[in-house]
Amino acid sequence: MSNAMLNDSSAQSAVREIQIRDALKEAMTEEMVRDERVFLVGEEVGHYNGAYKCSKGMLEQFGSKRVIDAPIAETGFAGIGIGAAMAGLRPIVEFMTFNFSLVAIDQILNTAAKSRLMSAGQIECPIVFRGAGGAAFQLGAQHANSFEHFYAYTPGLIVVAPATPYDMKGLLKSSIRNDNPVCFFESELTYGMRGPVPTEEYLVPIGKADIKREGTDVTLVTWSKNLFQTLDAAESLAKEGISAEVVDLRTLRPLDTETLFNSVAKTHRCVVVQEQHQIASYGAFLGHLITREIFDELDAPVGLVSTLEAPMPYSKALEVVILPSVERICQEVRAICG
Amino acid sequence: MSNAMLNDSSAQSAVREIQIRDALKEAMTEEMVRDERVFLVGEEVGHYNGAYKCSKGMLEQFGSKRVIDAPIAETGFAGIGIGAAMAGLRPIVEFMTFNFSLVAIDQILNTAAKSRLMSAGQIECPIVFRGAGGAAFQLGAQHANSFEHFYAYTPGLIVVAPATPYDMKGLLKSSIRNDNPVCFFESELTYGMRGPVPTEEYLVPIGKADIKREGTDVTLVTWSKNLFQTLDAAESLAKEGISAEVVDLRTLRPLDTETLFNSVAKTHRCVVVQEQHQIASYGAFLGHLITREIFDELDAPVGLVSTLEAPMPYSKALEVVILPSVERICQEVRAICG
Amino acid sequence: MEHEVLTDLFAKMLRIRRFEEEAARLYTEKKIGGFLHLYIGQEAVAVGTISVLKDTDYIMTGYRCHGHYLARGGSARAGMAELMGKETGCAKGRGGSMHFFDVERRFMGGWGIVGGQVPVAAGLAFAEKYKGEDNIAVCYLGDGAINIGAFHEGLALSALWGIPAVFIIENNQYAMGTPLERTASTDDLSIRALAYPMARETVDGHDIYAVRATMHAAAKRAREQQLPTLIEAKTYRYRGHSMADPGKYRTAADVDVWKSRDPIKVLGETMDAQGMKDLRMRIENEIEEEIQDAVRFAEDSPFPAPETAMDYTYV
Amino acid sequence: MEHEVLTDLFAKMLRIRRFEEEAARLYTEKKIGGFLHLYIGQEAVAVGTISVLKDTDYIMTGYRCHGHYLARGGSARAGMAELMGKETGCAKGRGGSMHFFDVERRFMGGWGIVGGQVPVAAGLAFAEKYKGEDNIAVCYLGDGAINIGAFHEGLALSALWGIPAVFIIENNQYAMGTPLERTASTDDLSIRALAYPMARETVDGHDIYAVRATMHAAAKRAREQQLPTLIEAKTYRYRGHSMADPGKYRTAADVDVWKSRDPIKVLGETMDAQGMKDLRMRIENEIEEEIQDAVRFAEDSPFPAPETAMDYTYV
Ligand SMILES: Cc1ncc(C[n+]2csc(CCOP(=O)(O)OP(=O)(O)O)c2C)c(N)n1
Ligand SMILES: Cc1ncc(C[n+]2csc(CCOP(=O)(O)OP(=O)(O)O)c2C)c(N)n1
Ligand SMILES: [Mg+2]
Ligand SMILES: [Mg+2]
Repeated sequence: MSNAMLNDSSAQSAVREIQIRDALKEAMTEEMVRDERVFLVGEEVGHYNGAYKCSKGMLEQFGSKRVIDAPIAETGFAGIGIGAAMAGLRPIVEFMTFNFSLVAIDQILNTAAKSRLMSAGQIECPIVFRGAGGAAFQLGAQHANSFEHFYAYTPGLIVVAPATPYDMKGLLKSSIRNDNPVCFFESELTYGMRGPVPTEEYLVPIGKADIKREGTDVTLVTWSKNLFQTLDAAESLAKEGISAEVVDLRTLRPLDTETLFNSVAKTHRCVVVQEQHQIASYGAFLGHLITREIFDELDAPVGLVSTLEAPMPYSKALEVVILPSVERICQEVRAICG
Repeated sequence: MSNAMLNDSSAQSAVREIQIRDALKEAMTEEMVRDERVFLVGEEVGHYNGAYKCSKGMLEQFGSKRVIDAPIAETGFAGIGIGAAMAGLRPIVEFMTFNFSLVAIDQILNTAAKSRLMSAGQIECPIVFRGAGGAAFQLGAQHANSFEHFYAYTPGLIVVAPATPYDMKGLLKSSIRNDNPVCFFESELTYGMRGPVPTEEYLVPIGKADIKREGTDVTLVTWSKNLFQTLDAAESLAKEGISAEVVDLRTLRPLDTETLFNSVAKTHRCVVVQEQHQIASYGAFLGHLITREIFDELDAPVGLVSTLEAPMPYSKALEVVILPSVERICQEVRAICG
Repeated sequence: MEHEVLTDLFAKMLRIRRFEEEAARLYTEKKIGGFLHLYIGQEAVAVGTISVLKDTDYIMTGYRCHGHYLARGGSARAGMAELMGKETGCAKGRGGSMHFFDVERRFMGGWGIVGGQVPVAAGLAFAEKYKGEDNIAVCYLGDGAINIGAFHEGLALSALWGIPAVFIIENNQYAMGTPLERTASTDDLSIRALAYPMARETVDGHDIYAVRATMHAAAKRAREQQLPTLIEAKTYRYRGHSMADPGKYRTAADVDVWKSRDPIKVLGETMDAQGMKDLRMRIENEIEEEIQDAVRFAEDSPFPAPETAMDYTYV
Repeated sequence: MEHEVLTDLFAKMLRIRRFEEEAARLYTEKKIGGFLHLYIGQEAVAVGTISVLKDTDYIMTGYRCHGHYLARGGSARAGMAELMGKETGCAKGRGGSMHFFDVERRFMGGWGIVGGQVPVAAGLAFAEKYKGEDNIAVCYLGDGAINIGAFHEGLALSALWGIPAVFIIENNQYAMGTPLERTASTDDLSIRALAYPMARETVDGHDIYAVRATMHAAAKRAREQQLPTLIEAKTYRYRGHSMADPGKYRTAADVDVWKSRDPIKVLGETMDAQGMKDLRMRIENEIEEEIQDAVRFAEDSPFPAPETAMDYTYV
């Protein structure tokens, strides 16, 4: 995973290496200090310091008025967050993981996302829904869902899915300051991952992709933790003489088509890497969009590496088969470049 | 809409013209007569004869044991249906519209779809979730959702979205007999639409697309009620000298790639028409898949006509702008064929 | 004073009644599209409850929202224009009949997913408590909404967190074509509150004075003790579920039982008996003028420009 | 007779205890992956309730499911193999610790979305009533599950439709790191049943005879009167929420209070007092052998073949 760090375009002076969970905590803490209206609600966020320790110490610092342990009632506390946002607060609603956002998804898609248009701008809903998306190790079928595309599909929502500690902090701060409802995706497997983060305050803008590795032969497009296996794939492809550029989208909605198209227009080949099934996925949409918009730039169809079309089995012997892998990425790149 | 009927490849002898609501009722009634284990549950399906009169007279015929009026508790009655299916029954769960399936979607994606794999085949879940999807006239933002792709994304589910009375009846019967969980999409706007349906019993197989109009210059791919505007578009394109073939997918999962690819391989051009937003949509997936699999057959990128990227405004002056139209279909076809 | 209250309540209820009777007419003339759910028969609930609230209290309800909007003082012109999908509507034609908004008056809308507004309304009250304001939120829902998860979660969290909200079940006896006995396993809907440490009340929704008294007490509990209340107001809708519903599931006689106690009729008679007949007739005329003006205003108003179809999607 | 029951209950509880102690050890040795939620401390609830059921009654629970699976007679070998993700597991390695299945014994799984199993279990009971069978369904859930919508909807419909189901809240005092007082606004969880026409019971989950009596009565109500019951069994988990949880939110002393009344210890002592010490020791040895054999079996079993990764997705 060191690649990610080496290639983190954002790495700069006065930096420390911190874990993603701490980058997230710093983002929330700084914004809560800055703005009284910001508060955090979710299961285990307070006394337990967060199921993944992303809010460690925040209860002590801000008290139970602003760091609120919620019962298991996602529709209830998501809905309360939405109402609070409509009334002028700026809630951060943590889903222990986005697997559990499904029992609250009606509130997010039908209330938060639509409230501004339905009221012709009378209502604003500045709220952040955050938590981990995707699979971890052997959590079984119900705890390995990727749902970021359900949210990215929905007009009215902003969807952010960063990978590195630097991007996590900078984008979470921007999300909290954004006046639209934002779904912010993290990854269980990378909360402990370290990377350079400046000591001074900074923001990463929503809607800007980032080139995490320069290359000339093929553009690899990805987001979230899959960035790291994609960078590893780029590394091994380099040994085969294939120079891969890696575009980290960071934001899924709005999509930074400029950075994406420029890269593909340069390499003329593209492979999307996603931890999603293929049908009606975000990656398939990218494949279509690139083809539709810059067809003449393409020397080959856009490749796609996805989760296989089955619910996630528990056994590690099967999980590795279902999930995208460095090897499958390399195969698809060879197929596209061959 | 007469096109649809004229070109209904299935039109045959001994037929009557009946409404879609009656085609659906016949399908459910025949299957309930045939199999004691089949029952219907949903809001207003009994005494009220269905919000859209799709179950007219069924309560009288089968009694309240098998035609069950449910309170407004979609998670509750969808979950009960799933449990009943696991215990050997074959429920038909009606959502008044699929807009309201969102409050029950966790049960469908996390329980019904995954139960067989999680139990390694010990559990089967033969259940049909049916109801109307998509927009009607001026129902506002919360009643105009298209969610068929959320279900089509999910391994373990079958997703059916027919357009004509003939296909509705034949596919609903096949869905009820299928041993997997099936999501069956209808359309509020076409329940009253008439078309030829044989008097004798018949089935339409799941997973087979149907060419509703033959053509040579471009393949128009669609499903559900958008078939009719697509056929109208094909008609007016014909006047411009563009011969469009219209592929009605009828089933979204599993996808009939053979029929689809053969048609595109013949016309070398393709435009997908969908009542969905673009990002992470089913139509964008089709665009990607066709390009990835038969790139060399394409003389142009796959076109896509979608719902615009905004929640549905109520005013008719705006609704027509947001939804796909014959004119927008023709424009996209001209762009692709130009 | 007592006279003023009486007059005011009569006028507010009649205004809603006439607004919707005109809306029904315009719907049959196809000048209004989509679903149209009339509040006719239930006016005493919205008018009675809202009449004892502070201007800074929040109100949220379901799709049967015209009555609450008007009772809160929403403009008849903007309401009628909204029904016709005009740019001058209370949601600039974006919301429609089910989704009226008047955020300036803290009327936070009409919402379409049954029960979905319950936790959201609790969130409005949560915010006021967070800010240290002594405003409350009032949430209206139908008898059909008591079985859905969002209702339970909203109430459970309101009780747990001491949220200053009042939840009012407008039990109009039917959820679409479904009479209560087929959906609620009890005819006392307020028992749903027994599952939580929360107050509960049942009130005759046709008795506007009783409605006011009940709401006053509940608002006080919420405001001063952060104790939420679940109120069941027993009422009746005279029309079908929506304009599309002929209401075959009940007889005219069933409806007449309630019409005979119609709160507008009752208050009108009281005014006459108290020698305010002239005042009553003047009020009726004023309201008639306001409604007819609203219809003309709506008809003369422009539709939103096509190029604005996607406006208001994002800030 | 009484002796046989005592012995049987003791053996079944000890079997669960030892199975999970071994599982914990194997987890620390990384032979088991994912989440591992131990039932240790709650054995009397699963064993007591299931011991009075018919073989044809259905059972469904949450992700803390080993105890119910074993109490129902599930194979220790298949259970241990499942934990290791082996082809010989009770779900062929597809389910894992949270998703045990033994459909032949009508153990319908281990489910992972809190409260999600409630309506589904009601559906199992619904089906038996539909078929005219006199089987019931028993659904287990945690104290953390009483605030979620699926719980409410499942109970509301069960009460309304007279579904022969029994819902058992295993109140082990914590939802992950959250003690009850922060999530339930009451310490009597059975009051949730007051919202519906439904029976309710509270029982000491460490008193296996009381558990049996309560379950027996509830099963009878469900079987004979189609009247569902909500039972709160007050119990305790000795270990953390899962192997990942050190359980810092409570002291060893807190745990010892419950351990001092440990049902396995209590029944073991009773056996000794009743002169069945030899029998007890024989049982302990037999169970030890069964568990060690299960571990060997699991370790020697093959992993599923990679090419079968997508099997069982569709019929
Ligand atoms: C979750 C959900 N399911 C179904 C519907 C469709 N629906 C709209 S109104 C209605 C009946 C509601 O009745 P009630 O709550 O009593 O309110 P009323 O119409 O009587 O005011 C139904 C089933 C919906 N809007 N939302
Ligand atoms: C809907 C949902 N939200 C959150 C979670 C994450 N989660 C898993 S177990 C758990 C605590 C449940 O506690 P309880 O119901 O008391 O059961 P116990 O673990 O004590 O047996 C939580 C929050 C989940 N699985 N499902
Ligand atoms: Mg009602
Ligand atoms: Mg617990």
